[in-house]
Amino acid sequence: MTGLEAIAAYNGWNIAIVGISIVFTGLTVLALTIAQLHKILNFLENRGKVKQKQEKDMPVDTAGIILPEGIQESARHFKLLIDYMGQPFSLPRLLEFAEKCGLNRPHSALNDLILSGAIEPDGKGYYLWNKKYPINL
Amino acid sequence: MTGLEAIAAYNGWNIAIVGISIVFTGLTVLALTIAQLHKILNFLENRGKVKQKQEKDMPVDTAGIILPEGIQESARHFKLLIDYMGQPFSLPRLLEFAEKCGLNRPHSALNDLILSGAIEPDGKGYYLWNKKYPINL
Amino acid sequence: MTGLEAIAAYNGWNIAIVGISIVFTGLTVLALTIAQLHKILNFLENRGKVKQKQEKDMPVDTAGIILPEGIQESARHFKLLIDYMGQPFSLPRLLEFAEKCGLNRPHSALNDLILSGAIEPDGKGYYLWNKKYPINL
Amino acid sequence: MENLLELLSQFLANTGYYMLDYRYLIMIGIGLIFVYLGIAKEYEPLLLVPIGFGILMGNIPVFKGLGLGIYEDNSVLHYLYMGVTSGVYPPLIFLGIGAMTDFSTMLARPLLMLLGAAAQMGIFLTFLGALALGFAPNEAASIGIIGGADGPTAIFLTAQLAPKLIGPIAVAAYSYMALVPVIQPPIMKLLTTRKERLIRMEEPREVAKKEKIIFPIAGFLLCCLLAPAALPLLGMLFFGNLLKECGVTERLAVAARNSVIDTVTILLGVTVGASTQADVFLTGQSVGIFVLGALSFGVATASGVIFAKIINLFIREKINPLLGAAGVSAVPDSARVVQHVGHQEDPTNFLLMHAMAPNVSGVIGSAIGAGILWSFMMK
Amino acid sequence: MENLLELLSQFLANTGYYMLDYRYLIMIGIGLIFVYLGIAKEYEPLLLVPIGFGILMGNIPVFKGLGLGIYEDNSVLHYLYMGVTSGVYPPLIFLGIGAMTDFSTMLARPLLMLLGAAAQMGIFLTFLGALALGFAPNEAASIGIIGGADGPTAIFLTAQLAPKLIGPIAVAAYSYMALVPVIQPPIMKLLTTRKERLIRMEEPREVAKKEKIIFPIAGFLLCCLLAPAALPLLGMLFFGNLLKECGVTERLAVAARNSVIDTVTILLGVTVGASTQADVFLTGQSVGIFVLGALSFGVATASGVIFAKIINLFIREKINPLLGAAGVSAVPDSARVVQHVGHQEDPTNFLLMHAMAPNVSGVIGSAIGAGILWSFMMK
Amino acid sequence: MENLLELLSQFLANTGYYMLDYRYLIMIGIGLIFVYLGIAKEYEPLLLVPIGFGILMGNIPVFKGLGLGIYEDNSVLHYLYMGVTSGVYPPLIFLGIGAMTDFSTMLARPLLMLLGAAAQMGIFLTFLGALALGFAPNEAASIGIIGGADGPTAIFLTAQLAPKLIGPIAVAAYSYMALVPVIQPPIMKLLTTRKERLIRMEEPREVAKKEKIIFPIAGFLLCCLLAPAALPLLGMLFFGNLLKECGVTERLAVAARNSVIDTVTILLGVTVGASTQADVFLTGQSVGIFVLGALSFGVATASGVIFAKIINLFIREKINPLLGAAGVSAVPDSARVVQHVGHQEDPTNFLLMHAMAPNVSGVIGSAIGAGILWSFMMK
Ligand code: NA
Ligand code: NA
Ligand code: NA
Repeated sequence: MTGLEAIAAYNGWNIAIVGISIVFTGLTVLALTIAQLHKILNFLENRGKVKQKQEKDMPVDTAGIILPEGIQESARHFKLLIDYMGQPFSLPRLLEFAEKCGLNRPHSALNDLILSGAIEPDGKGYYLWNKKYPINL
Repeated sequence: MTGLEAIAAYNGWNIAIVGISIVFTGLTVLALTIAQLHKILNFLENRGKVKQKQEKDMPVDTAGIILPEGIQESARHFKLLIDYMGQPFSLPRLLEFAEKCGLNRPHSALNDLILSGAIEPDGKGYYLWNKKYPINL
Repeated sequence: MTGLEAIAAYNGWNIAIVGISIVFTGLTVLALTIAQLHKILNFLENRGKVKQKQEKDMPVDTAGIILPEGIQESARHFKLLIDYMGQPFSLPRLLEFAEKCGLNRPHSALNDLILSGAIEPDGKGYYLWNKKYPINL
Repeated sequence: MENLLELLSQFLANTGYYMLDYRYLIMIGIGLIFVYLGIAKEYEPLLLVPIGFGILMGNIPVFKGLGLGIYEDNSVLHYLYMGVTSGVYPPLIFLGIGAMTDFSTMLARPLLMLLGAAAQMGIFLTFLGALALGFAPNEAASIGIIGGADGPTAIFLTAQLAPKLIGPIAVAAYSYMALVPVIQPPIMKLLTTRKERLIRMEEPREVAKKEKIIFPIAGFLLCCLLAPAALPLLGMLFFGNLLKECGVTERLAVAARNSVIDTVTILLGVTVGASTQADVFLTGQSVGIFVLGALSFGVATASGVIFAKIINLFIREKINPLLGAAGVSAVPDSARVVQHVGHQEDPTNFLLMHAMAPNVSGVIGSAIGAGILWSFMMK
Repeated sequence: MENLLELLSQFLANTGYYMLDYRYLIMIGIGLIFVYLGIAKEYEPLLLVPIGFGILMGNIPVFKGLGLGIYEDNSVLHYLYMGVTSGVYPPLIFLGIGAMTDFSTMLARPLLMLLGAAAQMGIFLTFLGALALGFAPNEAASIGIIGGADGPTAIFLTAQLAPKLIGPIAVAAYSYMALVPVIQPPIMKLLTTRKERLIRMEEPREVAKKEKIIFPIAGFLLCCLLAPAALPLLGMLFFGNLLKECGVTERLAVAARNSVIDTVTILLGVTVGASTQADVFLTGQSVGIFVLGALSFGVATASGVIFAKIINLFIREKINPLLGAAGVSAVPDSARVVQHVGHQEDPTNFLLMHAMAPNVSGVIGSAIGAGILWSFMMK
Repeated sequence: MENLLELLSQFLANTGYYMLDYRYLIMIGIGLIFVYLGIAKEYEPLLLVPIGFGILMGNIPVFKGLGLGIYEDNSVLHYLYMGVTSGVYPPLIFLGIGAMTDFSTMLARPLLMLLGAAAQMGIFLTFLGALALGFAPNEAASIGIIGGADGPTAIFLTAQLAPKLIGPIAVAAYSYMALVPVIQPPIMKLLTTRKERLIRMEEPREVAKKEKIIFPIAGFLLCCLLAPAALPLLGMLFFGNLLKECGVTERLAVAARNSVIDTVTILLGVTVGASTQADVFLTGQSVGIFVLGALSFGVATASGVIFAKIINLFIREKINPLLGAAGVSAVPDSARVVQHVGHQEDPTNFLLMHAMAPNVSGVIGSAIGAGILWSFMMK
């Protein structure tokens, strides 16, 4: 069987019409959702920004505390690793990294950094680099 | 069954002789083909070189055009990426790269480079770095 | 069946007791072995150190021979690769690397280094960098 | 001595040289053309080179019984081909594509997604054409999907519906995808005026990280609830994209878009190529498939462009209708073609980024299309 | 025209939207929670994101027959799930874990290994609890292993003993592993005095390269001769570690801890997630499993801490009993929790490195435990 | 209480310690030697370490029924071993080898390829020897291929012809490959004069990029049309090389020569090692195989060297006959040995690069040899 006859016999026209309609429906619904999503997120974010702004207005106590000389070097190394891993980071992963990279005595170096406050817990089990210690890499 | 008797019974001698002969045949044919291939390619290339030489004799209009200051920086970045990808390169891949590498506003920077002629279409849908713009990286 | 009855019926108490005992046995045996291992290795190493020390006492004939100018550059390149591969290294692997890294004429450069003695066979088919040629990278 | 000659002649009778006939030579020629196009012309080299070499591997004439041919049960090629026939390779490729695709431009201007829907007309019209040429419905559906211009989708659907046609359909699909720079421009120019081709698009807005994270989840739920049969492909596509965008699973995304997709691309390419064994491939059906394939790319391109012009009737900030051609997917080649054609009219008009929106939505569209056809054929 | 509407309504009746019922919605909700916890809270993201998305994929309601659901013979998900049911994925993950784990701190102070043994009490008490709740012995053993706090081990044993429970057990195990920072601290504080929590540990000695090389070989022989059923897991763990430490197979170790483990993690996560299809997952059994799972983590933590205190009765240089909590494995989260709790009492006390010793020995301990349970159940 | 002791004694009776007998101890000893040679001596560590550890894993005595042993149907090792028995792993390794091999020196001086052919004499003479020792023809063919000095080829052919012998043949092949620096030098010195060993080779010409691209295609067609049974191995080898050389599929070549080959090397090594389970391995046959294997390496080396001397009778610019020894493949160890022996005579003679030519052609030669033997055995 060939030609229009075959198309009709196998319900071709209907399949094609229903098919393309569904493709359009699917992508249209997706497009509308995305457009709405954007607006909703914008709305939520604007509310968030107001809050953030208020926080930003608070004075930052001191910019650029200077680290004790002995750990300047290792601070620089660790900062590099942390930038690579992203923040907040987990200590064990940082140590693993540090060891892999062959840093000198990573354990105690890290200890120093925590003691000196350059690395701070974020309160949820992770750690952050204290922004008061700007390290120029 | 063991010994010469076994070898004879299983047609060993013939298999061994035919076998090693075919190995030799195979590698000999391959060796001859390679040797010929070299000559053929050399012949074709020499013809090509004559043409190229003629082209080379044409004066190159100017070596080292200077890019507008504003895009020097991004030119350097893109040149790096392009060297990495090899030429000719495809624009979408370059943009993808640029974004991944965190370049500033890759879209419009690339636009500038195309406008200024630093990146040129090769006529087949790909692009080339215009050699008149030597970037020292 | 539930409750203590089920536990008894399926021999639960015994399984639990035997189970946890074996876990403890396993890790205890492992812990003891590790502790012994450390001592044994320490003992062997101390014996080794005595020997090494004797060797160390022998005078090193000259520190820092200067390489002919022409191969200084390639020596630096190869040293980099060697440090990366670890010593002793195999020549084919080094050449492969060198080629991949796009070094200039790696074959003859390596030849020069061997001739000049900067790279020495270790007597077992592998090669070492002669420590008399300190390369500052 | 007699024995020796007998053994030798027996061996020679089993060499490929002896068994070679014109059909194998044709196929080896096709394989060489694929390899040539991939290497010298750089047309989709990551696909044409493996498929081309696979065609060579599948068309060395071999004696049956050892387990060498791809259609013999215990051959290595057969085992590797199982990833195709079981449908496993294409979703893994989609996983990798998801992990390397940036949907930003699409998210920035969702309207352009409709162009990716329109271009799927090619699928359904080709399906009708294949029915008209006398193909059975399941075969017709597989042929139609060539119009989706998406290799893994075509292979996936064909493996489900008409496994015997995997070779010709895959070869047709990849051939035309490679030829996109040849097929599309004349159609695009024919259907647009110079003025239309000069339309400039606004720079897309920046898309927030959160949008990018939520998109693959929402997109997955919406699409797969509508067309569940698209789940293996779209599920993996959106999953890969989530791994990429969420920011905390970078190492998984790296694996997906490197070792996974590259390994599967090698295996899929070489086995799909090898499945074109001359006796299976050189049939009248294959000719029909190639004719319909060319048609489908043409129809898809035209549909995209025309639909863009229709949209323009209703909106104020006009869309450059060339973008419609990017809806056929063939990522990123058809987007590149759009850029190229637009560039010819106005060297300062930069359409590429905008073309990525219909381009990637075309991938989603053809996966949905494949799902629909699959479910209709199984009734 | 009638026909058209019929086809359309037939299609609609097969969409996920139509077939969706409350059970699927619950599961989709759970999937979204997993994804949320993984991304926003960064709780074990490498596992929660794939499993969460897998839950979504497994709970799009699909019509039977096409081969879409994970429990249909010829579906893509089914093929990928074979790596779970055959038990192949977990050992490959252990290969990668071995190739990334540094056993130094454990080698430096082998005494701490016993804490990793003590925490396995959780396994066996939970086993008893499950029996008491009316689970069959093979199911009870699989539930018990949740207390091992080790995902691949739990999945491996369950695949061998009670394949139907893979979904709930895996979800329970990973949920509680993600919740380790919530579950453990109160128990740890309850069972220790402030003075104990302030105990400082000596810096561990340096471990020689040779020790690190010999350890995986000796460890393998000792553990697997004792509990041969732990061979698939421990064999691969120690093998991976040997590749890492021996210094001459670096490229194999790199492959094991990158492409192998990442690829398998993706596939394991997504298929284990998809195996939670609502009709299989939402049962009374699952509730029991979750209750017992919470219990097992509590028991394991308590056992570790108490055992540390018992050891302290016999030795002069006291161990900080918080370290006992790290014995439940859940690498490296429970070690992190120990550091965190210790840090709260004394910000200059740095317990993390010390906690790694019971942490990794806990992995070995639970693999041995799994081997023992397996062999007891097959009698 | 009685019950408890019973359970305990039952468990103890199933430990490896209890079931250990002298055969397992021998095998564990062999495994430790392999690991030692790999790590301490750096003899082919990428192979000896995985195989050695695999021998350990295969020779922990286990009780039947759980599915632990490699020869039990549902064990993890069995599933991973399928890549060996199906013949899939070796071609994948060849894919990676192709993607890392540089055929330049061979292309520069094709004459040296004949040395790679000559060294394959070892295969066929060993085949005769094995027949004479009473092995069946299919076994004899598998043993012969040890003389090819190419691990994957030997494993591939043995899996097709005599799967039971995979363990001993693989162990023999890799043992002797590791011992190449011990076996070859005396033979090389015995068969050459000092004058011959001092011959210097000309620097090879530079090879054009096009030659390198065309070579894998032409080489594939020529070799596989001649010996179709070599297709799985040579097809993948040349395919990998094309991916490497063509310049436009770099990411596929990277995948082939990194994650693919490394992953497969791990799995092949460990399962081939484990297949040496004591009861299967410690037989009279294995002794015969080891004797014949040593013989075959000797014959192969001698054939290569002598053939080089024969060639020298006909050409003006003499070949250094040491190069003949590199024809046994064992890439790159035998090439290194040539360099080493040449270097001993004249520290300024640098033969390594030249030795790579017969070395890589030896790989092609032994794959052809394997194809021939395979097709002869299936008659
Ligand atoms: Na499409
Ligand atoms: Na544990
Ligand atoms: Na060989």
